[in-house]
Amino acid sequence: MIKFPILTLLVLVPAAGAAIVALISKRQPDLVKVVAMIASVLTGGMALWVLFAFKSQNADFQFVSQHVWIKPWGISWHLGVDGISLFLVVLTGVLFPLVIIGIDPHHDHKRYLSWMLLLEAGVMGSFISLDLFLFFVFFEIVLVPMYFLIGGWGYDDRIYAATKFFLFTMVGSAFMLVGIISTAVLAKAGPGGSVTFDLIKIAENATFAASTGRWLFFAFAIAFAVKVPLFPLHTWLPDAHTQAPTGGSVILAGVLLKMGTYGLLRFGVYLFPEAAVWARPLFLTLAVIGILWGAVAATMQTDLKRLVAYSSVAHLGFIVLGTFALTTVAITGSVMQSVNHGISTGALFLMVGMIYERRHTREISKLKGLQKAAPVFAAAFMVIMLSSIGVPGLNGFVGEFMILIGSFGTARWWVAVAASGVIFAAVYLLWAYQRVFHGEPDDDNKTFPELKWKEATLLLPFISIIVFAGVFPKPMLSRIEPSVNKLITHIEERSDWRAPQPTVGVRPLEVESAVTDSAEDGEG
Amino acid sequence: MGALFAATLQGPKIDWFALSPLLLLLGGAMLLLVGGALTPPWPKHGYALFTSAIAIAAGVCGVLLWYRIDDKGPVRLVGNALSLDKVGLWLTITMCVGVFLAALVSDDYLRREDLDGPELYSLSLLAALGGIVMSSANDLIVLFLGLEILSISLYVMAASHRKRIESQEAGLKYFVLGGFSSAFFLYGVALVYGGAGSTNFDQIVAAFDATVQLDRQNDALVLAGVALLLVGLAFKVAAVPFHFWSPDVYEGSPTPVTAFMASVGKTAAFGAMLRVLLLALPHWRDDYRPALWVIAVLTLVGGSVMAVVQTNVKRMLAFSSISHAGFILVGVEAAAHGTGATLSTTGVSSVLLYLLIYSVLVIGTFGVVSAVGRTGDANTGLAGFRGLGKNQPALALGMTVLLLAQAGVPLTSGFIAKFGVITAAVDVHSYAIALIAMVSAVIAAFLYLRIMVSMWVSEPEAGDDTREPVRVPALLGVAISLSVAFTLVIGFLPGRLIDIAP
Amino acid sequence: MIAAIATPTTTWYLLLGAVLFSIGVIGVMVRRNPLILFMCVELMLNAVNLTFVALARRFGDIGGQSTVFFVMVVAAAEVVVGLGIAVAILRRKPHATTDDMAELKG
Amino acid sequence: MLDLVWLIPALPLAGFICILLFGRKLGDPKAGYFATAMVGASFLVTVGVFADMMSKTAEERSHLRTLFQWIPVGSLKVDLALLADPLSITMCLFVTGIGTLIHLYAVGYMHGDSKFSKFFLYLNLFAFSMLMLVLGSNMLVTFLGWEGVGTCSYLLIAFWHQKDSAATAGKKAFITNRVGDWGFMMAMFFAFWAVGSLDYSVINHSLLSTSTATAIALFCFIGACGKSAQLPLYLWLPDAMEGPTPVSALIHAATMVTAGVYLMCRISPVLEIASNYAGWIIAIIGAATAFYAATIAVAQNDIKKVLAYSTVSQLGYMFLAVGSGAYTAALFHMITHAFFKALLFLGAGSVIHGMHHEQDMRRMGALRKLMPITAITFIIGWLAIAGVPPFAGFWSKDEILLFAYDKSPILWFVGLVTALLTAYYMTRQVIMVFYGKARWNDAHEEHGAHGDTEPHESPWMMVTPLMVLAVLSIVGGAINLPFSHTTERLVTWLEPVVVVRESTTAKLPLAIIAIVVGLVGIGLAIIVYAKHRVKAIEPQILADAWGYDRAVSNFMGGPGRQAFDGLAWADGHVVDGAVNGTGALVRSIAGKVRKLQTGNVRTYAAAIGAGVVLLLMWFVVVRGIL
Amino acid sequence: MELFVFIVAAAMVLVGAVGVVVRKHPVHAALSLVMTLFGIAVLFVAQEAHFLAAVQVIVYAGAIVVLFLFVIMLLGVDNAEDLHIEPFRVQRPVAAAVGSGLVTIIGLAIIASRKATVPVVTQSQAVQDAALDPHDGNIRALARDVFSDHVLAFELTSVLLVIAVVATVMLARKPKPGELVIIETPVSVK
Repeated sequence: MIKFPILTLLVLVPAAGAAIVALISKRQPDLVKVVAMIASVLTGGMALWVLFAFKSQNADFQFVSQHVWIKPWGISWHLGVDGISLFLVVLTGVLFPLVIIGIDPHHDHKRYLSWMLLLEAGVMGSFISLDLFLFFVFFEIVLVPMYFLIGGWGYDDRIYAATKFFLFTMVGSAFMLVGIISTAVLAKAGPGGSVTFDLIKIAENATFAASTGRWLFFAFAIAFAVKVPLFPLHTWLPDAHTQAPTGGSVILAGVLLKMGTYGLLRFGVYLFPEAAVWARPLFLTLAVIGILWGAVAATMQTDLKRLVAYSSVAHLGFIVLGTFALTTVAITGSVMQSVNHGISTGALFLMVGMIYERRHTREISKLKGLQKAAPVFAAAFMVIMLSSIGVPGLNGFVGEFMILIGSFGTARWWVAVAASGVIFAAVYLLWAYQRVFHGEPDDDNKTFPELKWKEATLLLPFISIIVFAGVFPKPMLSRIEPSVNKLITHIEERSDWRAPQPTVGVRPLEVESAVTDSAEDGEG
Repeated sequence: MGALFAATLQGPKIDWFALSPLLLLLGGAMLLLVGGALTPPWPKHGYALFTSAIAIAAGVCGVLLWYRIDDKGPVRLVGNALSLDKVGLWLTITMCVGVFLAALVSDDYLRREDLDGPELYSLSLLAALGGIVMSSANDLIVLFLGLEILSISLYVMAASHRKRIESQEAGLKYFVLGGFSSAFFLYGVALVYGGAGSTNFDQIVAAFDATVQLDRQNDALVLAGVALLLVGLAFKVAAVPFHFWSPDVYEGSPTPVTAFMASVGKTAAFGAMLRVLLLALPHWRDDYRPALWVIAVLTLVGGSVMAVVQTNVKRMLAFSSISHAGFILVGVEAAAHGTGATLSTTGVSSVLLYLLIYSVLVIGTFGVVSAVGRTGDANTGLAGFRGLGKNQPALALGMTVLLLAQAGVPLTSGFIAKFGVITAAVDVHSYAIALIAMVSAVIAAFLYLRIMVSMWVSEPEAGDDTREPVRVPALLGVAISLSVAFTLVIGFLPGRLIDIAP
Repeated sequence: MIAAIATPTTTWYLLLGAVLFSIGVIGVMVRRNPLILFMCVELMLNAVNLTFVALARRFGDIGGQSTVFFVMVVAAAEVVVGLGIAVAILRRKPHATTDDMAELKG
Repeated sequence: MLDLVWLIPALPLAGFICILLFGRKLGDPKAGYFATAMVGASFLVTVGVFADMMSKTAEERSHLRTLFQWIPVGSLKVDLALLADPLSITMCLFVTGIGTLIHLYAVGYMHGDSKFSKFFLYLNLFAFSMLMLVLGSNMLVTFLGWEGVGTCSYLLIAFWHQKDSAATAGKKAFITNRVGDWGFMMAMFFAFWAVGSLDYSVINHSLLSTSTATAIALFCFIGACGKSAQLPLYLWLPDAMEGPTPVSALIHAATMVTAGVYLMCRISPVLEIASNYAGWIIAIIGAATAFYAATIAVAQNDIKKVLAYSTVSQLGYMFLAVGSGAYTAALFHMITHAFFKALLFLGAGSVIHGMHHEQDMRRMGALRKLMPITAITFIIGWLAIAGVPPFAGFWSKDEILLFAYDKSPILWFVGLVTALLTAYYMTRQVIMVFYGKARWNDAHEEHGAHGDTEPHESPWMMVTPLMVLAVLSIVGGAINLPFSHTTERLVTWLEPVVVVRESTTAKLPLAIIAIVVGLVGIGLAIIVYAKHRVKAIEPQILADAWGYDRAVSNFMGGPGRQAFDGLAWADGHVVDGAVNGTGALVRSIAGKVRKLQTGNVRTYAAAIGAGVVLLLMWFVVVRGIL
Repeated sequence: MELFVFIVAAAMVLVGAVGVVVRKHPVHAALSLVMTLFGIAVLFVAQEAHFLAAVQVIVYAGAIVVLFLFVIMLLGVDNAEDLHIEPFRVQRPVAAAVGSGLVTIIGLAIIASRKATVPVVTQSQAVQDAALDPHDGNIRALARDVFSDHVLAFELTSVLLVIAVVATVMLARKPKPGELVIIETPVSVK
C-alpha cells in the first residue's frame, strides 16, 4: 500500500487525461467529455482514498515517493503529503470533477477540457512536491493552462486579464527561481556537499546566515504574495476572476490562490523560520490592510463577480494573518480556512456563474428581486453567503475564529483590527444580497429560472461540506494539527521564537473570596 | 639551396580524422557547387537531403571524436592552429544540428520562392565550417578567418532572395556593418599581437604570464586590443549596443536564413567569445568582466523591452534572440569569474547547454514562421498568425510549445537552459544579474503571449479566409516536429544532456 | 645626420595606422554611396595591415607579415561580395544610397 | 432528567429540519402546529429538567452535558457542551414557554401568507439558536447561538423582503449586531489568552487580573449593546418592527434582545473583579438608554414603534441593574418584561390583524368594544409596564431602582423619570388605541382595499396566548417578592450561579415614590389625551428619535460612502495604476528607443562607433592608464 | 632618409584617405584610395616587407580598385554625392567625436605602452633557416611561415575565395525575365 505510488498517479492521471483528450479528434465531443470525466473522477477518487488512508495524529509526510530526476543538479521527483497539504490535495481532487462535469464552457470543449486536466495536474503537483525545483515546475506550469482558460473562454476583456495574470505571477516566480537556486547553492556548503533541491534536506540541515536567510525568504515570499494575493500585489485578481469563465474562477479561487498561502507556509516559514519570524510585522500588517482594503473595495463594486473576487482578497488576508501569527491554533486555522475559502468562494463563483448563464449580466444594478422569482436558488446562495460571512455553525466561521483567537496572543492589535473585517464581510455581502435578491423583481428578472436539478446536485457537495465542516471540524483538525505542531517546534528550534501558551486558569479556594478581595483592589 | 629548402620545410603533421567534420563540410559544399553546376537540377528535396546528410555525417564524426577525447584527451591540431576539445566539439555538433535542421526548413521555402539551387546549401555548409573553425580555433588569425568565412557566407545568404528588395537591403546592411566591425576585431587582433608578439592563444597566455605581473600599466595597447576584440564579438552575438543590424537583417533575410543565422551564427560567435576571452585573454578577466556585465544587462533589458512594441513576428523573434543573447552573456559573465586559461567551469557548460537548446528551438520557431509567412514572406506580421489555431492546430500547438520554451516555462528545454545559466551566475554570487535576467525574461514573455493570442484567441477578420492557406510540407514538418520533440524531451529529462555538457 | 635626429620608430607607424583607421571609421559614418563605404572599410583594413607590419618589424617576426597577407585576401573577398550585393541592388534601384536602403526599421 | 437537557434545543432543531424537508407538504396551518408542538415539547422537557433541578441541593444543581468536541486544536479545546444550571434553565423556561405561545399565536397571525411554512422554519431555527445561546457551557457555544439568533432575526425581519424597507431593516439589524459581535469576539480572545479556556466555569472561577477582567467585561458589554439595543447600537431595533408582529414579540421583545443581559449575568463574577468604572459605564449607558428611548416613545404614532422604543428603554433598565451589580434584579425584570412586553406586542399584533395591517394609532381608537379580549389583556400589560402594583412590572422595576439608588441617587433619579415617561406614553398608547372616538372609519376612505371595514377580534389561537400572558403579567411578580428572604425565590434560586448583592437602602420609601411617579405619569397622559385639557407635547425632534438615526445614515450615505468610494478609486487608479503604469512605461520607453532603429546603416555604424569609444574608455583610460 | 620617406608616404596615405572620405565623386574617391594604397606600399617597403608591398600594389591598387572603378562604370553610378546636406543632423558631430575619440584613446594607448617590454618571439625552425639565406630572406621566410605555421589559415583563405565565387554567381547572376523590378529612385539628394 505504501509502495503504491498513489501521489505520482495523482499527478499523472490528469496529465495523461489531458494528453488523451488533446489527441482525440474534435469530431467525437462525447468521447472527449467521457475521458475528461473519467480522468478527473479517478483523480478525485484517489484523492479521497489518500484522505481516508491518511494516518491522523501523524505529523510526518505520508505516501512519500522519491526518484532521482535530474541527477547532476541534485533534483528528485519527491512527493508526499502531510496534514498541511492533505486537505488542499483533497479539495483539488474534489473540485475539479465538479467543475469539469458541472460547468459547460459552451465552445471548444476539447481544448477546454484538456487545459483543465493539465491545470489539475499542475495544481496537484505543487501541493505534494517536496523538491524545490519540482515545486517550481508545477507552480509555474499552472500559469499556462490558466492563461489559456481565461484567454480562450473568458469574457470581453479576457486577453488583458489573462496577460496581466500571467506576467504578474511570472514576475513573482522570477524572484522565486533565483531564490530557489540560491538556496540550493548556498545550502550546498552544509553536510553532504553536493547540490540538492530537496525541501526536507535543506530545511533540516542547511543553516543560513540571518541576512542571507532573509533575502532568500523574500525571494520566495514575493512570489507567494503575488499568488495569494497579498495587498498591494492583488490587483491582478479582480481582473482575472471577473474575466475568467466560471470554471476558471472556481478553480482560481478554490485552489490556485491556495498555492500562495500553502507556499508561504511550506517554503517560506518552514524553510526560513528565522526570517519568517523577523518579517512577521510586515506580513501581519499587509494581511490586515488586505482584509480591510479588500472588504471596502468589495463593498463598492458594481459587478457581482468582481465583488466576490475582492472578498477573496479579504479572506486570504485572514489566512496570511494566521500564518504569520505562528501559533498552532492560528496556523491550523489558516490551513483550515484555505480549504473553507476554496469551498465557499468557489461555490459563490459557481452561483454567480449560474446567474450570468440566466441573465447574461453580472451588473448588480441589473438584477433585482431574484428571491421572489427563485426562492430555492436564493436560499442556496444565502447559505453559501453566510458561510462566507463567517456565521458559526458553518465552515467559514471555524477557520476564521481559530485564526483570530490564535493570533490574538502574538498579534493582539492586528487582530483587534482584523476582527472588524468580520463586520465588513457582512456589509458587502448582505448589501449585495439585498440588491440582487430582495425587492420586487422587475420584468427582466421576473422570469429568472429556478435552480435546476443538475445545478442543485452540483451545489449539494459544497453545501454539505460547508455545514459538516462547520459543525464537526474535528476530523480535519486532528489531521492538520500534528503537522502544524511539528512546524512550530521546527521554528522554535531554529529561531528565538517561542509560541506563547495561554496561562491556564488558576482556581481560587472560594469564588466569593476571590471576588471580594479582587473587587477591593479593583476599588483601590 | 633547394636541398636546404627541401630539408627544412616540413609542414606540421596533420591529424586528418580530427579535421573530419571540417573536411566533410568542405567536401560537401564543393560537391554541391561543382555537381550542381555540372548536372541538371537535382530531383525535389535533392539538395536539402544531401546537405542534411553531410551535416549528419559531420555531426557523427564529431560524436566519434568526442569519444576519442574521452580516452585520449584534448589535442592541438595543425600546428596549434586549432584545438580539439570538448567545448569545440559540442559547438561543432550543435552547428551540425543547426545546418541539418536549417536545410530541412530551407527545402520547400526555396522551391516556393523559386530560388532552388545548390548555392545556398553549399554556402550554409561553408558558413558552418567557418563557425566550427571559430569555435575551435586556437589562434586569433585562424579565428578571424573563420569569422570572415561565416560572415561573408551569411551576407550572401541574407541577400540571396532575388525577388525581395528587403532581402538585399538586409544583405547590404549586414555586409557594411559586418565589415566595419570585423575591421575593429582585426585591429584588436593587431593590438593584442603588439603586446604578445603572437596571435596564438598559448603563446599569448605565455607571453602575458611573463609580462603582465611586472609592468601592468604599460599594456594599455593590449587593453585597447581587448576592447576591440570584444566589440567584434559583441557585434557578432548582437549584443546591445552592437545589435542594431540584427532586427533589420533577421526581418529582411529569407526566413530559413534567419533561422540559420540565429542558430549557427550565434553559436559560432559565442564559441569564439568563450575562446578569446577565456583561453587567449584570461589575464584581463577583471578588466572585461565589468564590461561584460554592463553589456549583458543592456542586452537583456534592451532586447526584451524593444520586442514589446513590435508587430512583425520575425522582428519580434529577432529582439527576443537579442535578449536570449543577453542570457547567454550572463553565463559568459559567470564563466569569466574563474581563474587560469580554462573552459571547465559551470559558466561555460551552461552557455554550451543554452546554445544547443536555443539553436534547436529557434530553428523550429522560424520554421513555423516560414510556413506561416507564405509566399514571399508576405505574412510574417502578427495578423498572419490569426486563426492558425483553427486552421492548423498541430502547427499552432508546436509553435506554442516552442514559444513557451523561449519564454522559459518549465518542462520545456528553454527552462532548463535558463535554469543552467542562472545557476552558473548564482554559483559565482552575481545575484543582481541573475535577477535582472529573470525579470527581463518576464518582459520578453509578453511578446510570446502576443503571438499565442493571435494564434489561438484573436477573432478572425474579413479576408482571412481569402488568404493563401498555410502549407506544412514534409521536410519542414519533420524539422519542426524534431525541434518540438527535442524541446519537450530535454524539458522533461535533461539529466543526461547536462551530465555530458563539458 | 637627419636620420640621427629622428628615425621614425614603430610608434610613429602605429599612430599613423590609428589615424588612418579613424579616417576610415569616419568615412563609413558620413558617406552614403555604398561603394565609397566599401572603400572606407578598405582604409580601415589597410590601417590594420600597416600596424601589423610595423609590429612585425619591431618583433622581427614574419608571422605579422603573413597575417597581412591573409588580411589582403579577406579584403579582396569582402570587396567582391560587397560589390556583388551592390550590383544586385543598384541594378534594381539605380543611384540608390544607403539612406535609400532603410525600409527595414523600428 | 438532567441528562435530557440536550433535548431542549434538539427538539426545535428537529422541527427546523422536518419543516425544511416537508414544510411545503405540511403547508398552512399544519406546519405551524407542528412547529408549535416542537417548541411546546421542548418546554415540557425544560419543565422536567427544572423540576429535577429543584429536587437537588443548591450545589449540585449545575450540570454539564458534553455532546462532542467542537474545535479541539492546540491549547484551544472547545466542546459543544450544554450547561444546565438555575440561570440557564430559568431562561429556557420563559424562552420555550413564551416561544410556544407566540408560535401558536403566529399560526393565526400568519394564516394565509404565501410563505407560511418558511416562517415557522425560521421560527424553529430561532428557538434552537436561542436555546443554544442560553444553554451554552462556554462562550463559543453561546456565540454560536448568539450569531444564530442574529441570523434568524435578519431572516425574519426581512421576511417580507419585497418591501425594500423590510430588507434594509434586516440588513441593518444584522450589521449592527455584527458590530457587537466584534466586541464579543474580542472578549473571547481576552478570556482565552487569560485563562486558556472559554468555559464559563473556568472564566468565572479564575483569579483574573483586574485589567483583563475589565477588558472582558467591557467587550462583552459591547456585544450586549449590539444584541440588546443599547446606545449607541440600538438603531436596528425600531426598524426591526418591519418584521411580522410575532417576530417582534418573540425576538425583539421577549427573548433575543435580552441575550445581552443574560450574557452579563452569566459572567457576573468577572464583572465583580473588573475595576469598578466598568460597572459605572454599564450603568450609565443603561440609564441613558432607558431615558433616551422613553422620551422618543412619547412621540411615536406607530403602535409597534412605541413598543419598540419602550423595549429599548426597559432593556436600559436591565443594564442599569447590571451596572449596579443587581444581576438578579436584571434577570427578574427580564422575565417580567418578557411577559408583559410579549403581551403588549401580541396585543398590538392582534389589533393590527384586526385593523387589516393598519399600524398608525391615529387611525385607531375605541377598539375596546370591537376586540374586548385584546383590549383587556392589553390594559393588563399596560398596568404591568407602568409599574402599578401588584402587577409584575412593579416589583422588578422597583428592585432595579432600589439598587440604582445604592449605586448613586442620580442613576435612581434618571430611572424614576424614565418610569414616569413609561407610564405616560403607555397610557397615551392605550387611550389612542382603545378609547376616544373611532378614527378608523375615515381611515378606510384612503385604503378600503380590505373586504370588511369592520375591525374584528382575532381567532382563538391568537387570543389564548394573550390571556395566558395576561395572567403571567399579573402574577409574575410573585417569583421574587421583596418582603423577606424566603419570598425572594428567584434570588435564592440563582444564588449559586449569579453574584448576589444585598441592598442597604430602605425599600419602602423608594417603592412609594415609584408608585406615585407611575400614577402621575398615567394621570398626565389621561389629562392630555383623554381629557384634552393640555395640548400634547410631541415635538418632531422626539418623533425623529433626536435625529440620531438620520445622522448616522447621513454619515454612512455621505462621508462614509465617499471614503469607501475613494478607497475603491485608489485601488483601481493607484495600486492597479502602478501596475498598468509599469506596463505603459515599458511600452513608451520601447517606443522611444525604437526611434534609434532608424534603419539607416550609418546610424548603426555611429552607434557601434560610440560603443567602441565607450569600451575603449573603460579599458584604456579607466583600467589601463589610470 | 627613412624619416623623409616616412613623412612623404604618411602624407600620401593621409591625403588619400581624406580624399576617399571627402571627394564627392566615387571615381575621384577610388583614385584617392589608390594614392593611400601606394603610400602604404611605400611604408611596407620601409618596414622591410617587400613582398607585401608588391602584393599591395598589384592586388590592391591593381585589382581591387580597378574592380571598384569597373563596377562604378558598369552601373553608371558615377554621380556625385552632395556632401553639403546631411539628413541626420547628429551624424557628423557623432562621427567626428567617434573618430577623434578613437585616435586619442588608441594614440594614448600606443604612446603609453611604447616602452612596453618587447616579447620574445619564437620562430619555427623553417623560418629561422630562411633568415640565414643571403638572398631576399623576406619572401622565403614569409613563404615558409605561411606553409608551415599558418598553413591552415592559408587553406582557409582559399575557402574564402570559393565563397566569393559562389557569391558573385548568386548575386550578380543575370535575373530571369520579370524577376527584376527596377525601382527608379531620383539621385538621392536627401
